[in-house]
Amino acid sequence: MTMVTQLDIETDLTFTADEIMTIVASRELSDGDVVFVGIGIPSTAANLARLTHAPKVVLVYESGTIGTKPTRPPLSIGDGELAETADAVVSVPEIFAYWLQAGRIDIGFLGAAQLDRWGNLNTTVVGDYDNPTVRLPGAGGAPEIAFNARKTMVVLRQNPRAFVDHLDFITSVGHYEGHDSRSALGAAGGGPSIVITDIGVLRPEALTNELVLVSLHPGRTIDEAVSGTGWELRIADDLATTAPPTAAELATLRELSGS
Amino acid sequence: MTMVTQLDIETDLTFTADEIMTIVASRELSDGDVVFVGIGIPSTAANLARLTHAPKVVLVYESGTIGTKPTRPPLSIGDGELAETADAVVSVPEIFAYWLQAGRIDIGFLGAAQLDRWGNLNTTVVGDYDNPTVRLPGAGGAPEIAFNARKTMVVLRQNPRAFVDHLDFITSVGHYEGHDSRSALGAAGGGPSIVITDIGVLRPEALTNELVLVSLHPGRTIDEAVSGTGWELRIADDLATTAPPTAAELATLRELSGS
Amino acid sequence: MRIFRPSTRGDYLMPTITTLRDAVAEHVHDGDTVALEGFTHLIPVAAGHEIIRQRRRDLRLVRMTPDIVYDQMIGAGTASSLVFSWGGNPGVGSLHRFRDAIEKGYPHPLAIEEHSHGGMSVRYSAGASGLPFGVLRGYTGTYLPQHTNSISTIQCPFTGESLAAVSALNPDVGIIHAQQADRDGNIGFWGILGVQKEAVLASRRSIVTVEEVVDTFDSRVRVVLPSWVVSAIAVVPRGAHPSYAHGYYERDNSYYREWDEISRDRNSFDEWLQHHVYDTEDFAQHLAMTPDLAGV
Amino acid sequence: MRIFRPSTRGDYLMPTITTLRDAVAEHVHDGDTVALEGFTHLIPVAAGHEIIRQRRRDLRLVRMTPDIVYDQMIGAGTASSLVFSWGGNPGVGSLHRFRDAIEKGYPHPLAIEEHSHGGMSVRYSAGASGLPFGVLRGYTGTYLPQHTNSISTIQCPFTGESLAAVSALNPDVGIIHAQQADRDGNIGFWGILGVQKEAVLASRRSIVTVEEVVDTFDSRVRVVLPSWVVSAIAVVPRGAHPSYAHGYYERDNSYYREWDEISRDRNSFDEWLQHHVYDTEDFAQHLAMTPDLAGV
Repeated sequence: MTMVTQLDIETDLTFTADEIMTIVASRELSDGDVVFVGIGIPSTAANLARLTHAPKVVLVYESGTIGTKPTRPPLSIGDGELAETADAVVSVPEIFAYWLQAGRIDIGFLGAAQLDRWGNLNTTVVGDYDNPTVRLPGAGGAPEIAFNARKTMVVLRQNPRAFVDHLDFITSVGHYEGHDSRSALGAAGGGPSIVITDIGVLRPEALTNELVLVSLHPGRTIDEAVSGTGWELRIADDLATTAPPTAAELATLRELSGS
Repeated sequence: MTMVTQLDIETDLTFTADEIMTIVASRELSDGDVVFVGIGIPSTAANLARLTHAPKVVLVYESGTIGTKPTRPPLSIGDGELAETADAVVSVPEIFAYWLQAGRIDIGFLGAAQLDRWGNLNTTVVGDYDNPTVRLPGAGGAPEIAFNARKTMVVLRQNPRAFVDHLDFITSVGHYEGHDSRSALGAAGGGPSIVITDIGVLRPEALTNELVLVSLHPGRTIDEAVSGTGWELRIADDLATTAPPTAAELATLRELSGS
Repeated sequence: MRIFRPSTRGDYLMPTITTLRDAVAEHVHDGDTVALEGFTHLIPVAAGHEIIRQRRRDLRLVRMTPDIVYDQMIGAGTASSLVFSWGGNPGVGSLHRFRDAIEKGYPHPLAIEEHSHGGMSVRYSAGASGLPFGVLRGYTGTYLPQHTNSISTIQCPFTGESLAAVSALNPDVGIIHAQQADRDGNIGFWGILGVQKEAVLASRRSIVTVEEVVDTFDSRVRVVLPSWVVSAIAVVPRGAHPSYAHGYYERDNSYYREWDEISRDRNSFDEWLQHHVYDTEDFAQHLAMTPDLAGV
Repeated sequence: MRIFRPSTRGDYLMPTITTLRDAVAEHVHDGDTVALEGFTHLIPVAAGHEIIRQRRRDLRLVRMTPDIVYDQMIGAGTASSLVFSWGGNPGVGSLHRFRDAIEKGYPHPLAIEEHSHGGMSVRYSAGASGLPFGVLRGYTGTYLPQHTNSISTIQCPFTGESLAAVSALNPDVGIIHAQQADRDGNIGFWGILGVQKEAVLASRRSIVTVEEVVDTFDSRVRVVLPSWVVSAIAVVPRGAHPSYAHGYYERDNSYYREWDEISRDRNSFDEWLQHHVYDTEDFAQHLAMTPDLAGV
């Protein structure tokens, strides 16, 4: 046991952007949370939480696997490993109707190509819809996750192409036009509660629901955050520094990722 | 083999009312017909057809069992035997939505407490709805079977309490008010194509869709049919006599019924 | 915001594996809308008896196919209303306590909200989906919409076609019986599936009685309800008697026939009620009085 | 009257167990609406190749998750429109032929009808149910309704709440891949189930490719489609490659990565198309060119 502790202490505590984003995201999850996850950082973060501080987090994938406990990172949302280790496997119509839409998901975990200051997401198109500059993959399950999960988490690298002042297309609704405009739409869930980037963490401000910078990752600066944002980014008065990854977090993540 | 034939010939060819109703009903079913059956005579008749002239008739029960091949008469629509011998078992919401409502049922097989000249059925109440003389079990799956099956068959003993001039309650729509009134309601299926009683057989007349007596069972009379009917029963010009049960039909039915 | 789940989250929650007595005491309250579902198979009869034993009142009972256990609950005076689509003693005939309540208001009047099976199953599905209504082809031309407020019509916004709409069902408590729970509190059942998954998922709270708790589900299990959608689990062997549990025991057909005699008369019903429910501690004591239970 | 079934009945009908070539020749016609479904698992890739090989044109392709096989079909010019909710190379990135068609109109313009997964799955369910539309909570606030005619709104007749409505999907042909058919022509599959049952039941005709024909289904089978809802069955081992068939073979992840290179350039795509589809007799010949297929 002493050996293991010693090995942990000797883990290289430098980390990549993906690693800090994944670790910060995993910390947001608690035992008993039911999390609707997509592939990539959301899936890795949810599994990291499950293998560290939140063994009873419940993972749901849109492929219809409920309560999955993969032993390796799934390669796609429909990986066979997800079905093998699930408590239940249901059809795609059922996962959207009986599970997501019914309000059984605590946390929806989303990525995007673009995001605005209200946490609205674009995964459809850059430029004109009928004559696009870049055609993106489209909505997938994100609009319903964004609409119906009790809250959502967004993971996205912070740069001016992604953090834009105006979205060409709203694929998934965040806090819409700010203030109470989201609930006025009839959205069931509460919308984005956190946006985790490679630079820091943003959260919606009380009342306005505008995303403000509340934390910087170790070594990152306000200037980097501001220049990475296409709107006039506001900074929280009590701006924090993100707790650095622990040796245990990094070791588990690297084992999970096979890196 | 000679022995068996001889035994068949020696079968008692007298028959009960239930037996003639069941046998006549079974003759209406053909290989490949998909039949939605309830318990009682419908179930026995469908299985009789399957064990005699129509081995490829497909039996569907509202309990969600599709393609059942019971080896004994099921005791209820949810008998375990139905699930054990089914090609597929689905939920009750699915059997009604994906199978019945979608138009996948050729023949819906119904009983009732009361029927009128248009083949509308009452299984809800005799007397006033809020102050009933006799409270009947209610609709069950019959309204949707009557509405959505490509055609329906009704099996019902013919007497003035059952064959009434006016229904206190329409639970399941037959030819509604006659003529084209059924299709004007938006009903998907074609409605009752035959009513089989202990006295004879009624079918809807072309154009008017009024039920008329088209066949008398052996030994029964027009007078019995008329006095068993609460409206002025019309008799087909070419009134036929029902072919009597064959020895093979009776033997198979009695083996199936355990009688 | 519609959250159909045992409680708000945050803390990790697993269903309590408890006694049926405690489960009913905690989760079924006077005045609740309660659905005990089971489509001829896996009927939660033990749970119905426990509700009678605890003398719940003014319940709004929901079930597609109210049969013997609902006859018992209605006769015992637990219910002030019934939402249903077919009420009878399957293969035998009428439900005499149900008819006595509707026809004569005994032991007190029973309001009814009457549907078809198709309509009820759509209502449960809509409830389980967090939608306020569901759509089907039906009801047109029948007299049901004249008597039932939860039936309406709706136009397809694409074709203009008129269809039936029914309001969603969201019971306060959904109660089912299943073959198995595993040690994590997941529920597994197989055979005829009925509308049990929807009944649990449409309800705010849920109680599941099971034949047994197992380390690993039987390979025949077809529906799994994860632990976190269930409020309480109670182990009640033969808890679906006189209905059956596929793979455990068969339907007790003689009980269905005998019920016709017992229930036909108010006095013989009251005697049965006293002897089999009020004077017993639990369902096992009632079963012990029932001779010749058929094994599998 | 909506009858979603291979043909009118009367005569007994069982699906033909035939070759994929004959199945596509008989059931897929120029101009048809065709859905090849498979949610990362059991994708009917062989059937897609056969449609290309037979040079079908002007298809309206439908799929929740168009990925490599749709990139191939679009790049080969079979499609004039696409109904979808997410188009990408999962885990890798863009679909280059799909983007080339939408962004540059190559090989010819591709009209799109774009939804979310929730909307598409409701559309299939409505189609399988014989309803003209379905209802969900979603789309509000997004720009999708501005561009997609098959999205509308509807008011709940009970609560007045406004919800999204989507029109039903009823393809001319639904095509899926399954693990097994039995000798009666019933279809069985397991693992991640996707929307394949709905795709078959919503379609007027259907083709199912299977890994093998068995005497008795594997005990893991979870969905059974009875023979009489299937038009044609073809045995195509590894017919879902590069996706996977649970219990038979795993996902060929290197193929997904390599496709990014092949498809990025019009010429290298055309070479692939000629060599792997037009110059081959069937999918087995294409597979034979693919080294190192991972076994299970």
